[in-house]
Amino acid sequence: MEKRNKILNIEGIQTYYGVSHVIQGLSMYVENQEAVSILGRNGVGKTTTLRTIMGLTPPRGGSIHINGVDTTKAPPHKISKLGVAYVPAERHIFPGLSVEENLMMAARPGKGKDPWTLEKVCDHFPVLADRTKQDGSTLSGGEQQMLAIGRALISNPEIIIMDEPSQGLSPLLVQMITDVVLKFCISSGITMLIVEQNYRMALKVASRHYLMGTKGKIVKIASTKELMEDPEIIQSHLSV
Amino acid sequence: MNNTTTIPGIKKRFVPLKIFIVVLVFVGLGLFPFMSGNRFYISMINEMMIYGLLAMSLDVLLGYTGALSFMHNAYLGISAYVVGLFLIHISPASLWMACFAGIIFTSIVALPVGWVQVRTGGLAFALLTLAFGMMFHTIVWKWYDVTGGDDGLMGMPNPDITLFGWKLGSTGDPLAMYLFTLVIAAICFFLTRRIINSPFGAVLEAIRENEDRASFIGINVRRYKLLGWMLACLLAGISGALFILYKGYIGPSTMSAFAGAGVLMMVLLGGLGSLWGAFVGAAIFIYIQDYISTMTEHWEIFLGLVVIFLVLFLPTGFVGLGDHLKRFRKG
Amino acid sequence: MGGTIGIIVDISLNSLVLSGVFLIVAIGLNIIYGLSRIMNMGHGALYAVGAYTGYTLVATGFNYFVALVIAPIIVGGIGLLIERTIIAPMRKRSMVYTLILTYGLMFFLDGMIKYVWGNKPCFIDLPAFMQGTLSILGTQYPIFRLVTLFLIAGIMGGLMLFLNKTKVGLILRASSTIPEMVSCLGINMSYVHMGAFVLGCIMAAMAGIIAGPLTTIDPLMGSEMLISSFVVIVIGGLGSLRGAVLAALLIGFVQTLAEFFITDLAMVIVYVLMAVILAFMPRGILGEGKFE
Amino acid sequence: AKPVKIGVLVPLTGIVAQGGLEMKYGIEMAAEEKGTVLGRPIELIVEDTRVKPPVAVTKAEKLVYKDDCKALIGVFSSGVGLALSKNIDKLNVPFVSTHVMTTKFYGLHPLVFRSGQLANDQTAVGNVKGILARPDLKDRTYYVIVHDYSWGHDAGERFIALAKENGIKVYNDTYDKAPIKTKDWSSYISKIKASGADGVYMAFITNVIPAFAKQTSDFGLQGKVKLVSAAAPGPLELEAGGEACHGIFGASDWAWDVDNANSNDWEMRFWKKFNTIPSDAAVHSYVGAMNLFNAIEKAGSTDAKAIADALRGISFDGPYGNVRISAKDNCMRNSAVLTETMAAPENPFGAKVYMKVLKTFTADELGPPE
Amino acid sequence: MAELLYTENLCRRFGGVMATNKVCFSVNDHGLTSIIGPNGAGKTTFINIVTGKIPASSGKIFFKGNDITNKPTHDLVKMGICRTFQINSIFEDLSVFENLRIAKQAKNGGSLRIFSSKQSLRTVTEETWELLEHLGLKDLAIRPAKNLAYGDQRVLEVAIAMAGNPKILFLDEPTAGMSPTETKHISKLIKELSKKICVVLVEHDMDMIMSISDKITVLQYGSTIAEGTPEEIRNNQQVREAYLGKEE
Ligand SMILES: Nc1ncnc2c1ncn2[C@@H]1O[C@H](COP(=O)(O)OP(=O)(O)OP(=O)(O)O)[C@@H](O)[C@H]1O
Ligand SMILES: Nc1ncnc2c1ncn2[C@@H]1O[C@H](COP(=O)(O)OP(=O)(O)OP(=O)(O)O)[C@@H](O)[C@H]1O
Ligand SMILES: [Mg+2]
Ligand SMILES: [Mg+2]
Repeated sequence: MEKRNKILNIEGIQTYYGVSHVIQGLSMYVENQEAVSILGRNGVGKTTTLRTIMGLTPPRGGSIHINGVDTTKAPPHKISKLGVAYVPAERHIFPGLSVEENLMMAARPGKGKDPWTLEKVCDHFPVLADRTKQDGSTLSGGEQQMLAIGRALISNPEIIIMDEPSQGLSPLLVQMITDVVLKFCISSGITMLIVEQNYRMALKVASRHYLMGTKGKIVKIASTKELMEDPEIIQSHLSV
Repeated sequence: MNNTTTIPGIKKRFVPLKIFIVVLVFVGLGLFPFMSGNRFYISMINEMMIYGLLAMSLDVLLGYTGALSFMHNAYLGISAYVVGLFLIHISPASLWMACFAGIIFTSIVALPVGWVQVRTGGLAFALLTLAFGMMFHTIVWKWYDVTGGDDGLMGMPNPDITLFGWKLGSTGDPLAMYLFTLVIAAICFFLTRRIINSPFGAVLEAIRENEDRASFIGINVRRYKLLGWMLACLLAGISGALFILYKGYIGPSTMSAFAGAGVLMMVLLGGLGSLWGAFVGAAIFIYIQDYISTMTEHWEIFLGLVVIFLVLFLPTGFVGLGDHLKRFRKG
Repeated sequence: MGGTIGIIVDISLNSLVLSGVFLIVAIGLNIIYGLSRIMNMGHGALYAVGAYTGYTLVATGFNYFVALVIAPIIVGGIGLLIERTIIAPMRKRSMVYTLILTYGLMFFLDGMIKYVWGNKPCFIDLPAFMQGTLSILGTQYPIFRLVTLFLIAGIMGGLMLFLNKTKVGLILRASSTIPEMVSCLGINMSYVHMGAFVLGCIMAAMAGIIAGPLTTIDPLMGSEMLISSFVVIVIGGLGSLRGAVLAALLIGFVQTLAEFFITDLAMVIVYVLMAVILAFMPRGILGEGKFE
Repeated sequence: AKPVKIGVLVPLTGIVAQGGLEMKYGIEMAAEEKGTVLGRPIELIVEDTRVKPPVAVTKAEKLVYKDDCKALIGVFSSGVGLALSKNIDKLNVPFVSTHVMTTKFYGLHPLVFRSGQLANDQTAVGNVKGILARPDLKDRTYYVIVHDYSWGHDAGERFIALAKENGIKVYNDTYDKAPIKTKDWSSYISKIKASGADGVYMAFITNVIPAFAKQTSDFGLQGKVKLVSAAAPGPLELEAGGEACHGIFGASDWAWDVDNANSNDWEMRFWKKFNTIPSDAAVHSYVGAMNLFNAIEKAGSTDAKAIADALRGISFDGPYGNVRISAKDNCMRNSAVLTETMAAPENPFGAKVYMKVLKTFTADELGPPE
Repeated sequence: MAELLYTENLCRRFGGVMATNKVCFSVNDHGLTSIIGPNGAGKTTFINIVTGKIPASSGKIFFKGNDITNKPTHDLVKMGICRTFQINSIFEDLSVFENLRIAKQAKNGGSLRIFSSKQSLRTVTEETWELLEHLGLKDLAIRPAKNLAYGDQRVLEVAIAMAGNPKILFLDEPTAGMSPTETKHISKLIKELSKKICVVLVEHDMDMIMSISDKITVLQYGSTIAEGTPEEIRNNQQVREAYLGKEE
């Protein structure tokens, strides 16, 4: 097994929206080819954490390193170029662009032997293959979610960060997306950081979990095994 | 103004101070002509008050219904024409009747554009108002027999300003006109303040915040937006009546689209969303424009620079420093 | 002189030329708006600057076609300067402020034009082959106006190719909707904004040089064109390029016809038409406009 | 001694800015040459009217109330002139308009004077007489097109009435009114082409005339359709238009081709001072200013009524020859010249196009009778 | 018992897609009816038509026996048909209190008073405080709505709809993006509400749906494919295939 290094390392970040101090000193890391989840109640700052990593709301304190590069103050497009792909909770499919165009926007040549291309994405998401010419914004919620994930994959990233990929999806689709995430991403060596409300899904996908309390404070770090064995951990740490 | 922190039962403590200052300014302005005899400054302040009133109505429009209009001065113009025509052709002495006619007529003329406004809104409407402004400008320009075309309306009589038998003076007398303008502007100011803090004002605010949601709490959005529009145009009508009584003249250039942008600039200079800021903005704008254009024939360069500078470095306007900004419109 | 057919040809060609100029100015405005959500009130002034720059180049001995290339580059440079210094800091601020800021820019540029070139109108001298008239179906039509038509068609064709066949077009359409996500895909939005503004300025300048020989170059040419192009992009639907093409044709034809047949009320007709269209099709003739 | 302040109201921005600048030059030149009145220096305070009546009124108030100007001079458009006249009671200073051409100025107000450019009635007389005297122009049919504002309407109406009286054919009795902003004249030119008229009577703001001429020439109409103008084309614009502007015919108050000692001398003084081709706007503003200064001198005080009384009937021997402000209606009786633009002979101003003087009218020929 | 609201063959077409296809749906004056179905089944579209956001292509809607098809939204709200949105739709810059106060005011009337103060509408103010208290939003009353955490915004979204004293309330995925704890809180609230008025709930959270619904309607491709109690739906083969998937 190759030596694992901290591909994403966050130390003591402080993030503000205007004057409100939302993340007060969060530290966490993700190792290479690891899948990590952040769990927490509404409004604790999970989305903000992802946005901070992505450079959308740069922190005022602390530091972020991606693959050893200091990205604390870097703008989103620089971070994206380091191989980070973002799947926002709102999905942010570009309206007016067809499914294919949405994918092409993000496409970037991959290094590995079997990089993600338009064909490969369509192979894995047959629903999208049927609709390449349809306006992305008229897709149903679940289809949009697949498109958002596909768009992240086609840029051949090293890290994917996902915000609530199961939100608003029917049970059938949640299963499907879990499968996709499990099968394709993890097996193809992409590192994942995922925020979820659907704990069942999070446990299936990730191996390590950060339980987040108010203001982005990490109240507990646990492995999937621990949480499986003792479901009370989540209860005790995440309810008021 | 700042409704977001209004809690019933808790009085806003700064209110008395604000009222005190406003009353002080009012009294100060009232005494001014008796202290300084220079008619130029009396005239200039008079103009500032009239444009202040116009800017305030635009502020209401922008801040409370989210309609950005480059043609607000057109309503000033229309009202001025009607008041003028009434005095010239119908009854040279009926000041109040003339003003009433002007204001009512303005509101009626405002209806069709308001109708378009509630259906488009936003930037599209803003750009449209430039063209609508040009349309009114062109019509007034073309309608030679009635408006006097580009010569403007001539031969305005100077009726007496009377109220319940008490006579202030003739509109031709700068001092009487000054005091008259001051009183009317003050009344409009307080009434407008009242209105925006009324349940009606709250509805407008809700619509500005989120039109969709507003209709889903049972508000007839288009109707209220139209009412807001009419209200603002009515205020513009009042300023128009004052304008012609004071200048004794109105011509199409007062109504041009680019003059309309000037009014918008007054609002922003003063600080969007604070009614009295509009008056400050008007005063500053009129003074700066007058000052710079006297200084150099290349005044456009300097006016442009001043505007750019102010927008870049004084984002909240002169009185809005530190105040949180009312957003023009939700994206 | 010229029968009915001649008149029809005259009117059609006049309309096309007018539409073409409207179109190029409006498209420039639309591109900036589409990408950056900035409505540039100074666009008309930049159009005038383009025309004047072209005039100066031709007057100092450059060929008209050389000027057609160089002047837009110069104006593009000016646009770059403007974007970096005053537009970029405004990006996060609400629309109304950029409107007023660029309104100030318009004043500034108009003033500068008068300072540099004076008040007197100028005319661009055309190369010999473009002078004179051509007889078409019984009417004499100026050759350069015909050349102008081809130029406009060429510019529009090139622009459409550029936008449709390159990723730039995709970025353009995407950025107008969710800029944040575009930057998350590794695209530097700051460059996109800059590029859009510069491209818009280049279009304005090109329109200026094309319109120069058609009309007079004077300090006021910009402000009138600005309002016409606003009418075009609003009727076409804000941000819609296809809509702008249709709207430009519509306005060009209506204005020309109205000037021909009911001279006195020509402009009133154009404005009323605009009001009627907008009242019933608030998103423009193609229904593609964006509300902001 | 304390200077006598004179308020100069001219448009320095907007469509007629060039004309406004030339007016300013003329007045400045007069003030400099006159030097002092009543033993006091003359101080000019210049304000930009932007050709907007309300702005002009505000500026006039500023000039009179704040700067204490004793008289107002200048003003380009009729609208501005009339708006000022409307307020002249309040302002209570004499106002000498040097460029307003509307006939409404005759006997308008005791404090309001017109001294300068030909009024519309005078131009029409000059043009009709000129056309009748030329066999190649007399039998043409004229298409009348004017700028859509009161001067244009007035000029169009007066020409049509007079032309009909004298048997000159007019194609359109309801003359075309083109918006002042018109830049692209192609629709109008197509209309002229379609009408079959072989003459155009145009009442355009002076600096637009060359643009119109150039565009008619583009459409191949130069020479075929004769352009007769109600106002003298701007000389700088004529230069810019070049050969396309040859052949514009019309009456105006002055052109540098006028050959008399006063005029020739004045031209050179102007050229040396401003290094720009002397225009009629500069001349009539110069004359108007001289009239005003002389009147102040004559009045012996800066009292408004005294100056006004002195202005009535005053005469000045300048580039025009001797001209006089009528005591009856406060308006000047002008002399005039009939000109046609063509390639210029060798000249000190380096002009390539000039207005060749074909004929000179005396003030009495143009009227109106006193 | 007469139905409070029912639809007759309600259809809505988007281009070539029948987003709502001959839906016949009815509810009584109280109780909790859920609508479930795969993504894109037309649930939101259905709500949009019934609440007047978009017009129906064909078909009719009756409320208390009256035809209300294609009536303007604000009239429907006045009749007592309120809704929440799948994506938060609140008055962001207004305080939580003002958000609810304005909704109350719109319901109670008095909006045309232009010369009196807002505070003069006594009952509106009082009822607003009651509602805030009831929903546990009292502490947040003066916070601008946009600064609330997502979960609280969802509660506010429901609260605004409730302020209109609805007779029938449509909730479009009220718990989407909510943590399990908050979901529990809000489902209790909904259940309570449904004892007094009619609630129509759209959700993907099966645990919640199955535990609180009185009746479930399943949509697919715009058409109703099943209707019944939670138990019946759970055992319906077609529904399992189309929506629920294999239970783990
Ligand atoms: N644009 C904003 N301006 C001000 N405050 C904000 C903004 N966005 C979020 N917040 C606040 O920041 C805090 C953290 O928000 P964030 O969206 O990161 O929470 P979250 O953990 O992702 O919650 P959820 O599970 O509801 O998505 C919340 O209290 C929220 O109110
Ligand atoms: N404005 C529109 N234009 C075109 N198609 C639309 C439009 N709105 C909805 N649709 C289509 O109608 C169908 C039903 O959409 P709807 O939003 O009602 O689904 P839903 O059941 O609410 O799904 P979800 O559970 O994902 O929210 C979808 O296929 C969608 O693409
Ligand atoms: Mg979140
Ligand atoms: Mg939905």
